Amino acid sequence: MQKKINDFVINVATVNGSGSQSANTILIKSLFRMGIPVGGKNIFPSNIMGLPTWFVIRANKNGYTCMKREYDMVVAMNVATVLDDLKSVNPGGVFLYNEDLKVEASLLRKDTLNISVPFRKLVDQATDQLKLKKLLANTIYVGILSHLLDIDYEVLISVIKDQFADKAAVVASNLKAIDVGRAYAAENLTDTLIGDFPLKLEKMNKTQGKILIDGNTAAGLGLVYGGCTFASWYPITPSTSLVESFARYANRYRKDKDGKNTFAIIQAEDELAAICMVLGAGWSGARAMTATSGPGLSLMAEASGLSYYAEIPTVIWDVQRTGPSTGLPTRTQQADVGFAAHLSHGDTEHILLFPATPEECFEFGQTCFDLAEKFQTLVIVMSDIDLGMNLWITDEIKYPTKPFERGKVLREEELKQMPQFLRYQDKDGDGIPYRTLPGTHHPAAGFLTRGSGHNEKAQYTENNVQYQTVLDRIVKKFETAKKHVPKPIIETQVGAKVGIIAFGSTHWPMLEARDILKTQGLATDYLRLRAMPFSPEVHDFIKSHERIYVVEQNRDSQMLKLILMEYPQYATRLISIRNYDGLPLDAVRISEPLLKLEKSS
Amino acid sequence: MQKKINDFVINVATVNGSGSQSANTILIKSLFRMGIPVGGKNIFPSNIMGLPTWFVIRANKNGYTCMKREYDMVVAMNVATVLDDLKSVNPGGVFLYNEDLKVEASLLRKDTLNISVPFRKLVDQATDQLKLKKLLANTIYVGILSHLLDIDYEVLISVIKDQFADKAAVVASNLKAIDVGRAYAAENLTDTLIGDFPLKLEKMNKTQGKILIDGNTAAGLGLVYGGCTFASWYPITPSTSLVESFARYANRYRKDKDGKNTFAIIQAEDELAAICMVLGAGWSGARAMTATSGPGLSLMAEASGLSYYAEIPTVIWDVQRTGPSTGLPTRTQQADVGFAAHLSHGDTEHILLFPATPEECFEFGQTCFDLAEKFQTLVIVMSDIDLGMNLWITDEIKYPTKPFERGKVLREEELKQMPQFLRYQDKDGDGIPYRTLPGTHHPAAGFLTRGSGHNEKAQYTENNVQYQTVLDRIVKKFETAKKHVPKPIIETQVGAKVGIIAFGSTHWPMLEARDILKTQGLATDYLRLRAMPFSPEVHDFIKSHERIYVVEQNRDSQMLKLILMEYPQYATRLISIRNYDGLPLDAVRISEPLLKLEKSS
Amino acid sequence: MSELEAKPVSTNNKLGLAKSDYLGGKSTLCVGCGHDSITNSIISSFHASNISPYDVAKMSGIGCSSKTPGYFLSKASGFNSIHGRMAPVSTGAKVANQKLITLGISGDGDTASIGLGGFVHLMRRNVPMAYLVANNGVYGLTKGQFSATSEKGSRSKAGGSNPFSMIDLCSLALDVGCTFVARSFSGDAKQLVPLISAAVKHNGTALIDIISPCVTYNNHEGSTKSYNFYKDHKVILQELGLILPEQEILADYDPGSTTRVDMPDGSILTLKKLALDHDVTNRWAAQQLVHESNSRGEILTGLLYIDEKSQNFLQTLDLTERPLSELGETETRPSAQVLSDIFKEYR
Amino acid sequence: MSELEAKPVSTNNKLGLAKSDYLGGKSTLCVGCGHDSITNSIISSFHASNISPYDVAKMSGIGCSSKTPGYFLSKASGFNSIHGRMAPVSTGAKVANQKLITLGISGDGDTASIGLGGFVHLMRRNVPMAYLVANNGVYGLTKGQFSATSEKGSRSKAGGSNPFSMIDLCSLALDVGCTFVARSFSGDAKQLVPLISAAVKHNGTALIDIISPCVTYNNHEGSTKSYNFYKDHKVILQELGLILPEQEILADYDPGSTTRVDMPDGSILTLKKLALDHDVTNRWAAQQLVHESNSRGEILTGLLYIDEKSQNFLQTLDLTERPLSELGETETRPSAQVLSDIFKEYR
Ligand SMILES: Cc1ncc(C[n+]2csc(CCOP(=O)(O)OP(=O)(O)O)c2C)c(N)n1
Ligand SMILES: Cc1ncc(C[n+]2csc(CCOP(=O)(O)OP(=O)(O)O)c2C)c(N)n1
Ligand code: SF4
Ligand code: SF4
Ligand SMILES: [Mg+2]
Ligand SMILES: [Mg+2]
Repeated sequence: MQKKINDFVINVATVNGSGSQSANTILIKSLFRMGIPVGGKNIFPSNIMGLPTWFVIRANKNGYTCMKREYDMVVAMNVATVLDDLKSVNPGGVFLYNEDLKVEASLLRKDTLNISVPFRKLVDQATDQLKLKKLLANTIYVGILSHLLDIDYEVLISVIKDQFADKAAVVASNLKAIDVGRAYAAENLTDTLIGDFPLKLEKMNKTQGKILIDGNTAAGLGLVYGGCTFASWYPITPSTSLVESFARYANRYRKDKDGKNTFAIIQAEDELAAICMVLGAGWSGARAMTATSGPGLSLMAEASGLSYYAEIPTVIWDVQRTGPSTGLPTRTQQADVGFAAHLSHGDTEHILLFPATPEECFEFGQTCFDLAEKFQTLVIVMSDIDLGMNLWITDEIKYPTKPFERGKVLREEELKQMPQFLRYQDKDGDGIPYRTLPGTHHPAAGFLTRGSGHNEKAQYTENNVQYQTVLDRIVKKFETAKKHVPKPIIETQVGAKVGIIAFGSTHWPMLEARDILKTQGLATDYLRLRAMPFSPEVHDFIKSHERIYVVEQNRDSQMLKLILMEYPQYATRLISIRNYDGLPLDAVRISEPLLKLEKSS
Repeated sequence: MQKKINDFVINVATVNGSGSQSANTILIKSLFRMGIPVGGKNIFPSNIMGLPTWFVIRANKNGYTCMKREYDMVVAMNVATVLDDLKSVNPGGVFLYNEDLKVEASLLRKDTLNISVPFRKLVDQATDQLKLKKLLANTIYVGILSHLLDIDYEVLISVIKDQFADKAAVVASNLKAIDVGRAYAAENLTDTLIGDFPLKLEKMNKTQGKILIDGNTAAGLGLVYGGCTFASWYPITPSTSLVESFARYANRYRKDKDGKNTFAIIQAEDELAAICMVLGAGWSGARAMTATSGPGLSLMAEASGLSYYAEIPTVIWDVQRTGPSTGLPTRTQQADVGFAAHLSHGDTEHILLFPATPEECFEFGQTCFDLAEKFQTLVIVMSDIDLGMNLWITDEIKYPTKPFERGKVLREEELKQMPQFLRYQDKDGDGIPYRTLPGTHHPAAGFLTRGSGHNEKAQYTENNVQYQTVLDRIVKKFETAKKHVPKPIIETQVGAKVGIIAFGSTHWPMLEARDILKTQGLATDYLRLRAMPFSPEVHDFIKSHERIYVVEQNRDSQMLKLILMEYPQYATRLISIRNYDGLPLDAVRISEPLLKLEKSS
Repeated sequence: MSELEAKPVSTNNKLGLAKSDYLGGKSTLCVGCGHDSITNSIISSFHASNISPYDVAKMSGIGCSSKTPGYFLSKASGFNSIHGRMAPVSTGAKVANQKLITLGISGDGDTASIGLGGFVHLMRRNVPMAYLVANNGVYGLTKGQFSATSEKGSRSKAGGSNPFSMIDLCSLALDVGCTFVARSFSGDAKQLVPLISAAVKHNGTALIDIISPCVTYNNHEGSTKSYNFYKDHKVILQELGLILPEQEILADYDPGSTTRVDMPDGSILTLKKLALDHDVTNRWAAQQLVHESNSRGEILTGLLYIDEKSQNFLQTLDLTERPLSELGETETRPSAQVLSDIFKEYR
Repeated sequence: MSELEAKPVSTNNKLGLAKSDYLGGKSTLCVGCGHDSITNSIISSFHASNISPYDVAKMSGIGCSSKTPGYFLSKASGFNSIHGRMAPVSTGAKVANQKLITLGISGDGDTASIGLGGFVHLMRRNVPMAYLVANNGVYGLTKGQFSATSEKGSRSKAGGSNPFSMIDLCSLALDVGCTFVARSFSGDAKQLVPLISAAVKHNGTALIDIISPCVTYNNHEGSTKSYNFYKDHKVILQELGLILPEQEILADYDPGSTTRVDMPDGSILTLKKLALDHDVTNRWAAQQLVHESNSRGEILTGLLYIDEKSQNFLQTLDLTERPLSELGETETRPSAQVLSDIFKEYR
């Protein structure tokens, strides 16, 4: 049998709280350091200890590292899911399971290579310390896999040493466990004893200049470099790790010469407070943000309208999870986009950004403030769990050199030159008014910001004409914004008549799906949305394709509808492809329905 | 000069808190009792005392009683707005102003009949009591108008007596003031002295079998008759008077034989609590509602998603005001519809009802619960200030005889007959599951309601297939709902190629606008939406017209977009007409743009 | 749960139900989590109090603590609502069906941060329900951030020190008019079981602030909500007993050292003085006691305050006897005559 | 406003500003509304304290009370935000620019109902700002519903009686760690002006709960927040004085009857005993005092508690000296080297 080399998927099924995460990180990092493109999906429960969790590692020499739901190998360590896990193995794949789970032999499949490992015994060899046993069982499967798959031993050791950098004892016990696993495998899991092992890794050089990082970590770093000085948030999965990343790096690298902080991070009492603190800080002139997920976004609705109407720079990072309501807090979806676009009662509109890669998460860490301050409005960055919390290979991020855009802020000096200052006037014809910050020492600077009706002078009004003048100007401001938000990225193929629009974490399976489609003879052009309001390029793309597939991760075709509202003239060209079951999107869930729809079109 | 008889608009400009409201009510009621179709618009400030307020009375023999912004007469009692008020009079109209405002004669218009009245002097004649003086100034202008316009004296007296029913002293002082006004007018405001007075009222019989009522009062009554047993709300203009109406009538007519209440009304600590109380009560099985306006609706977003996903009967009455944010709390708009339709993060959808008349406000007082309980979901009734707080002529409401629909609730007896009960299963193929209420004495009855992932058995799940099964069934439920929500009302004209869609308070100016259009040679068909999701009739209407004008009171064409999302195939037929300056919509703001658009089409 | 499962459940209560009839699903909390002990005490209390699970509404918000309604009384209905909203959801549920015996369990994050407004206003209204807070000083489910009930200066697992004033739920409850205020410890079933039983019988809102250690995020040295800290700093105010109406007055009830409180259903709550003299009917004395005890670094547990004479929310609302949820056209729709009378006003 | 406009504004303060430089727009509140008197006292205080209006941030929520920032210090910036959110908006504004002298004015509805959570957590954090509540016991702007600060049993204009426990903002503030707690009356400028001045100087959150009658909805017989009720039930705790750093110690300062509190800017707050002995540095004594006084049916006004030694929120955050709002690339963007160092972790 031909072995699959550098092209397979392993799913490790464990119990959460058992410490498997660090073992899985060792596995995936080892592959990365071997130069093999790799991706990791952490399918974890909304719970602290005892519920099923899976870690899916995909090695792919061609660089397809997104989700793939067909597993070439399953490592089954969880008695609660072992039978389902068994079913999830590809025919011809490997089912390696813990002997202690006592899977009845009769239940084992004929079309898989079944490997039973006596973990308890092996753990006893690896350590005497009771409290380490559970943990080291995980390291032992790493050892076994490293042997079976041919993970470079040097690399593996280096990863373990780096992982537990300061703790020599931990390194030692893990190395011991690795060796126990490897020794067991070498002795008992040879091809002669168990049959041909079908998977194999080989060193490559495809990860040079790259890093393996999740979107939330990159976003936190991006905020550090993007000049974020104020973050207020209420803990909620999966946004917490974004703020934690900002906190970690800010605490290290954002001290002034006296060791004082050039940032503030506030754990608010709820999301209503979190967004209101950001509004206050934005009003004072800081680059301020909050991070949240669905339920928190809902709670921010009222204040979002205030940001829009009083024109206060505000930033929300919404790391989307599966809704509605509490939903599946640890599963992914892109189902807040419709709600976010017009968050709040009344006529409102917000700038949305859609990062698709950790690199873009980093970049948008500055872009979000540049846009919020330039347009004096709310910017919502729409990430999701797949992007935010899973490990992605990304080019090492370039050092940002773009200066901050702080928008039209009038200081004392400028005010002195001006005959008058009207806070909500369209002075420049671009719909963007000027603002002053509190604390400005000039008689014209002060005004009372409010969410109630106001005229161009920022005075309270109930007058219908004055009210409408301000509201209409804001429309103009958003027209201007179309030309300044990040443009979509368009990739074409020769002869393509079909266009595809997608955004966010859908990007990665899309790359693979388009290659599949091409193999099947279907050339496609691809527009990746990066922002709303849509830039003119989106229009041109739709105009120039007969059929447009809008691929997204929600039930109700939310993005398709947003596109429809902007370009009703092309309504009949738009076709929806969706996945919304909470698992990260994979390529076949795009290519198969698309091909089917193409055939019937 | 020909007098305008039973067809003119009077605007009374006063200061709020001065007690003009009761004077204006006397005026409008008198016209009503004279059998003349009449409508009243209270354009009041978001303030308790001292800001400008206007009351616009329109008498129209043809029954057009909606807003008209061209005033045939202005009564100017407010020094702050007197010059603007002067501008607002139609050429040839009457400008009656308080002499004490000291309007410079040079500022008076040549093309209006200007009448100056020495109110202070007259008040002194009417009363010695200092604290009555301010109030009675208003009654005096009623007296003057009654003479000038020929208001039936008997009728006027009867109205005043009814208005101050229990208070003989108040009746007396008001009658005195009326007489002072009438006497002054009779003596000083004769045609010979001031010139031809151009307006005149004559008795008709067009208000028989009708009542004059605002939508909020009718809604409160409708809730009483609709079986509402639970109302929880947080005060907010303009929803407060709706709850007050419910409270007033419930306290009178909803006592059991021991004088105990068959209802509960709770002033909540905020809107988050209000909606959550309703959810709790709906879960327990009560017909429960809350009322609010824009900012409150925003605060209800999170819980709305819980209602949707956990499938709990819930009702919100959203009396819309001008947004965004705090906006103009006492001005009207229909700008929450887009937000309300998919309120909450994640994939959600709600049933919306759009009452257009006080009669319908009453009717929907039952319909909202029938639908909420039948479909186990959130129903949002979208009223607005114009409908809710202004006075409308409406047919006397028929006594409701339709039984309450309580939906698929399983009691102990039914459970006994069933092999099993699965809370979230589609047993009947209509997408509507069965529910039990807490307190049901049967072993199968109990389950844990939750907004987190659940399977058909109502068990917690993170399983992608089980999760999606439930979410997809809800889509089916809403498909079923399309056939059960109130159907649109369609009015056709011979030869019409143009269709118009509108909803809510837009209905009244629409009637007038269509007549104007017809006079101008344009026949139109008209569909008045009464609910979302849209029933099949909406589709058929759109399909059968070349151009569809969607008329609504918001900036962003929100309803047009909702229609677009449902029927993208007709995208290019939909044309938007909007008014959103906060004032009640009038006919010419529909007919003029429509004609213009027709000409260019 | 394992503890319970191990015990032979032999004795049936007055309803003929075994303790096993009060169990719930298997807990998915961490092994050793204080919340599981609260679950056990709830089971014991409801069994001992002869309450039919069918009559119970189990309410919660979101958090590890709010998951517990899944782990007891599986025959009862429950509502695991949204974060911080247990109080209003429960208010609605109870008012709509006053017959429901309403037991709420919330976390310190759920109650003292996002849910603070609802919590306070529930107590102001005196909605009849038992409100249990499983107080671990952290947000367990979101992995261990400090909550507002953490003491100033207490240490996080990562080593940080909490710089903010603590919200003492008992003191706060006393301040805003709560009519039953107690503190307990999740592991002290002897105290907790009668407290829960009394709370459920109480004529209004009954708060029990239960210190309930989070073994995963807040059970370390420097935490003031750990098992060890409790052990070293506990002061138990009274020995509690609950005598059901059908039971004989127990022999060892000594009026000298023991106070009795008559509960609305005829039960008697007995309080045998242990640590200190304290009059449980004196609200402000109770509040001072809490402050003093806190300032000595103690964890004072027991019944702090009780008032069985106050007017509860259902009484305030003056509700008809049948649950509102059961009212139909007959009870709620006034006559046609009434309607036409009403319209006279509008002509 | 009319009162002020009538007075000749002659004396300039240290900044050379006349009192008229501290005026705002014309009030649109009801004639006689207590809130307008608060406005006047704010104007007097800021003028007397030599604060430049340019340095001030005027914060509020929504309500009649929250409109007042429009009526004073029109040269200052202000933020009339949304209902119940003054506390978090102010927190953000102050943290982002610590140089702003932050004065918040809210209503009892704004603070004790919808804004309760934010109010409590602001005090827990000890955000430096003066937090004034214009407390009239009703929702003025929505036409007179009871608020949560209404006394149990107090009567509405329509005749109803409030059945719910009152939230006493001072007692609550003391309970959750507020470091400056005072009660006053809108009409008592003599007390209110120095209190506001001290609150603004205070090293943390300073609450002043100001009874401020609503003449339109809560000034009738049976109201406990009316002008008459105040007049008949007032007890004034101290006579307050504020000595600015540059002023001489006043001659009549008698250490026997007068306590002094040193404010962070070198000013001295003097408290001359009037009604009772009270140690303003004893938190729990202050709380008891409030309870006792309440139970006697009094309205006790004065400074109840002050602590100038606590750590405020800016100190907790350990902020750089320049306002965060002023930091640009130079101050916030770490080097390229740092970035590539960081990435080592991710390989
Ligand atoms: C609106 C909203 N915000 C945030 C969250 C995330 N969240 C879930 S549980 C929790 C805190 C739980 O803390 P606590 O109530 O103390 O319960 P514990 O887990 O400690 O028992 C938070 C913040 C949420 N579910 N909903
Ligand atoms: C979210 C929201 N809910 C309700 C309202 C309506 N509202 C405006 S002011 C107010 C209460 C004001 O009471 P208070 O704070 O005591 O101020 P007062 O008018 O008495 O000075 C309410 C409920 C609102 N503006 N926003
Ligand atoms: S994380 Fe803490 S609170 Fe949550 S289950 Fe584990 S021990 Fe309990
Ligand atoms: S209603 Fe009351 S609070 Fe509002 S302005 Fe008038 S007196 Fe003041
Ligand atoms: Mg907790
Ligand atoms: Mg108030």
